[in-house]
Amino acid sequence: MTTPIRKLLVANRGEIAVRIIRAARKLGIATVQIVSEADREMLAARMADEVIEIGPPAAAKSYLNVGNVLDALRRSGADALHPGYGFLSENAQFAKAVTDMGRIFVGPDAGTIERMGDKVNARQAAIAAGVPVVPGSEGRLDDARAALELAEAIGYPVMIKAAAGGGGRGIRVVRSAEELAAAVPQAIAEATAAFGDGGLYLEAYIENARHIEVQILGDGETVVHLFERECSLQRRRQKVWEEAPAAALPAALRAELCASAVRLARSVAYRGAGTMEYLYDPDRNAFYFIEMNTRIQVEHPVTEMVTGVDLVCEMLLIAGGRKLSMAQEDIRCDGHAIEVRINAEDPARNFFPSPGPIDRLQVPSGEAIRFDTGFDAGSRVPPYYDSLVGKLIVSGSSRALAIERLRQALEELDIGPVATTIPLHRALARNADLLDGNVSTQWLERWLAENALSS
Amino acid sequence: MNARCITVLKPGLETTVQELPGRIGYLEQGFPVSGPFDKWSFRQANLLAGNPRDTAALECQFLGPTLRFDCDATVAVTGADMRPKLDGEPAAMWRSLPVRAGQVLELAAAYSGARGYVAVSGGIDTPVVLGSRAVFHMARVGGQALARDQVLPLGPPPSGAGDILAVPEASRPPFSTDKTWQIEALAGPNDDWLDPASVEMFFSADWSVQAKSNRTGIRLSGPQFAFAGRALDKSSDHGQDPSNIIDHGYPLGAVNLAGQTPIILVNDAPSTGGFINPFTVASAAFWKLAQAKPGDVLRFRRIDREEAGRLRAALETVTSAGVAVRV
Amino acid sequence: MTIKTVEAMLPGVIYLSPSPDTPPFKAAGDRVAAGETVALVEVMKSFLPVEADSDGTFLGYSTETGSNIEPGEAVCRIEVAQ
Amino acid sequence: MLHDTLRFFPGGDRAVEVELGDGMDFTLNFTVHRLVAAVREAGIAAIEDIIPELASLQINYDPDRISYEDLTRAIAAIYEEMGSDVSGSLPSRLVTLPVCYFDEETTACIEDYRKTYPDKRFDPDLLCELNGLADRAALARRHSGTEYWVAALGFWPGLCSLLPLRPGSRITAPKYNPPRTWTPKGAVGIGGALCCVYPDRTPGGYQLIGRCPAPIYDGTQRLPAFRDSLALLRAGDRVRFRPVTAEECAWIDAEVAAGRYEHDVVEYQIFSVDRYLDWVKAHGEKA
Repeated sequence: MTTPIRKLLVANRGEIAVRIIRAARKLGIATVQIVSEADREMLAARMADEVIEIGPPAAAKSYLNVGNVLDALRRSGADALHPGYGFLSENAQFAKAVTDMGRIFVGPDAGTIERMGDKVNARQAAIAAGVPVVPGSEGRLDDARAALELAEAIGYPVMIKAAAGGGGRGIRVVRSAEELAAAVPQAIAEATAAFGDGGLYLEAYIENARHIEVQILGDGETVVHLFERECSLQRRRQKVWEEAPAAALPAALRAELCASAVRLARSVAYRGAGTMEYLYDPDRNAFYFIEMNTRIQVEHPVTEMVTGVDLVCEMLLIAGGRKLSMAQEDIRCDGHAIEVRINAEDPARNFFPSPGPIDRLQVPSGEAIRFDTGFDAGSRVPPYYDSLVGKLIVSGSSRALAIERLRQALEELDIGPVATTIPLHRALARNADLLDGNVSTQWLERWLAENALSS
Repeated sequence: MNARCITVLKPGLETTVQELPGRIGYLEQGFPVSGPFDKWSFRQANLLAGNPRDTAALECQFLGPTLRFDCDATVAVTGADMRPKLDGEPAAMWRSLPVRAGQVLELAAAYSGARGYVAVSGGIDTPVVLGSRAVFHMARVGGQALARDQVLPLGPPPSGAGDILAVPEASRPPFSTDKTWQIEALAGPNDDWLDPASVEMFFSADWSVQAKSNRTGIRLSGPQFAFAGRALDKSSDHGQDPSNIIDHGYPLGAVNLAGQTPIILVNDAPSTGGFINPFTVASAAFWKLAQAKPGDVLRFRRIDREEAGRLRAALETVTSAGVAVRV
Repeated sequence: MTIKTVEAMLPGVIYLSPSPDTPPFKAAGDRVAAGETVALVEVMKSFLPVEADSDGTFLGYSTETGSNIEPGEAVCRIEVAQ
Repeated sequence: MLHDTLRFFPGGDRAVEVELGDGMDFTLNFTVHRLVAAVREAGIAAIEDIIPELASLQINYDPDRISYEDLTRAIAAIYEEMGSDVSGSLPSRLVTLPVCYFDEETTACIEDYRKTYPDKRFDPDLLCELNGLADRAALARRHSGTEYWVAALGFWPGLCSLLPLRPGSRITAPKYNPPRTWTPKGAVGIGGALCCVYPDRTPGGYQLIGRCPAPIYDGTQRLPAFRDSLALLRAGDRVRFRPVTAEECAWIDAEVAAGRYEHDVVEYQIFSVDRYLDWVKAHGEKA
């Protein structure tokens, strides 16, 4: 396979930088790694063909500093830039600045990032493409009668929240018309006192929500899906454990879910790798689109494990102008894969970030085991960035076998003296609810509240 | 049986006893109203401790105190997150905490917000001065800020105390997460002393809270004001500066303009003086001023009296007894 | 050798010298003792000390005098001999 | 100068400023106090606090019991009924305060300020020059030769604004710029055309001429004069200053410290503005 890209600037750090460099090498592309002062010695910097330092440790002054990154791109002579995830990966102005310089931004164009990166716009696009969204009020509700009528139409339980609030503020769940009649005046008072605006939104409350997302690839004309992942195990909205495919999804619904993601991506002529995130409501047996990510995701390896497709290579090929090399019917989902995130956080101390030295890094090896990391023995986890040390990914012909393999691999995995979340994953891999696939997005926080972990 | 009291092991930063409605009826002799700065958090703390909502309790500022309970009691901590610990173990905020004699409640520095409240069943029973237990620390009216080893007497426990209650998150005051606060304010009494463009400017600019702010005033940094003819051409009795006016009463919440520095006059502010007050913060928005930290940005939203009334009614609802639910 | 960061406890305005016309509390290379004042935070017209929590060698300030600071933000770095 | 009608300026949702006129003179302030007395008399339950000031008053009210519109209508009606011609009488206590002119403590305070601001003229000298007085003795005579009207209290607990009642007794002075960081408790000062006694050790801006050893503020309510409040004076009282020697001043200090001092207060006097204005006319001057 060939691509017109000759030299690629890696505008990220840690494990995803390593992952991008590996994909670039496979395609014969030279690499330039940008580093902050704190990252001079990181693994990706040692692997890349060239290194450019772009500023002090603080991300705002280095990896998030648009001027410095663009300056590095200019100096490097690279003809393309891969933004990875996080940092500037979903910054539409940045993507535009890269293309304005005549370079390739590995991802969708700025217009698509802007449109699909905005939750409200993305929701509108989904509705237009016939993709279901969480049913709720279209605009503000200012009185109890309108709320009652709508709740009857949606079905209980429903959730009411302040129009002016944000971040989960002012949300209450009601299960009957009587409860709703009592709750609405109280919620209006709370919203008025808190925000000076008593307007409310009402929407279906999904009691046992599961987070399911669909991986898609598009070349601007054709769009394919690479099936779904489930990422219901979350702590403070951070995914902790991810699987492909989703264990609890009925087959008929899976086909419809994946088709809806393709439909939505096609409606915006999507180009690149992307992810449609959904909530699955097992009680209503329905799925609802919530948002789209216009970039590679941390958990992409589980999809790679079950489909055999190298997503980062595909991104680079599409960015280079190639059409998709595969048709939907070529893509198969075989077996089951699980990824767990190993973070430098101490689960015994309420996940306190614990940056520090990595003297020991023993990684299990073998068929169907993969460990993606940006560190090796002798490195330090710096305190300035996210705490991801590495991702352990295993697969098996069935979910049960994958879990069994994960359990063994976690026993062999040894990282220290820095504190990590390995003990959490060892405990989870033995948990009955998890083995039964009996979880929701609320499950992990509840479990953590009830179970003390020791490191 | 121990006396019902609390011993102050560490006083914190100007921790005071406050009570509602404050010192009413003495403004004409120069005594400020005082009382809790964030009434929302204060009342919810009392409800959780099983008290009537206006009972005397402690207001902590930026750095909380360490207190030893010399009797069994029900305690509640609300307001700024000072990460309370009971005998070294993290203790929950916004819910009733039963404590036993000898236990120690420790509050640290405020991570979110600026003012925390500690209510104890029975209330703090310091002497009433001019009708209130509220402390005006600067003039030592009603006592002064807590001191190490001070013993605070408690009132008799309320009947029916002992329920474990919590305030659901939706009913708590929402603290800014992006360092900006929307503050509802009304024009007047002296907006006619400013150039009309400066009146508009006040409601559109970003105003940053200075570190010199305290319970007497929230000092703001921001753009400059231009004055109206009335301020520039006046009798010498008013004083020389355009912002000078013949001494007059200062409304609570007034945005007082001394030269070019706006100071929002809050609970312990002077009752009168010789500077103009072009704007006044709505009474139901005071709690936000209490929780704004140095460097935070205030944006003022212009409202009328009718809307100020709706805000008061809403605040009344979220600080009424029904808001604390049994756990 | 480990490098320790001294963090602000309180929000406010940070001052790196005892008064406007005196030099900063510490300069790079100075010895620092645990409990020593390395900066002041102004809040509510009070000036509260920021104290070093261990003995060591002062490396430098991480903030500028007169700027706003939040609890948990870095004030300075100290190299601690173990 | 009185306005033709009252002017109302809302101060947020719980206060209203009622402006009667523009200027700083006795007749205007007397009308303010008559209106305050009449409003009190009317017994409007929703009123929580009234602050009489020089040319205006502020009313704090409970807006959930009375609307701004109803309140201002009621105040206007009371004013209408009262009539704006300056006549009538008010109960007014006469309080005599000892003052030790040019005492050590205030002198030390001025010197302390002059260490930082050496150009600051010594306060009594500045006052003599600005008011055409030959020497300090003349300044003390002018200051103590009149009764003062307690026009308002505010800014700090017990801090009073005193207007001289005797024509020709006016002493005027600019305020400190910048203000002092401290002032001795009991210091007597002049600023603009007003006189004040500092109730406590506070910052301040008036020019200092002496010290009053009899407290006008008692945070502990120890002395008998403070039975009802921590502050001695109320608006509408009258004050007279009695010069005392340093020796007598020290004796009063000791009596105060021992908790024995009894203030010289004549209760239940009635101040008749008609008779006062006649008296002023007889002195050939306008009040």
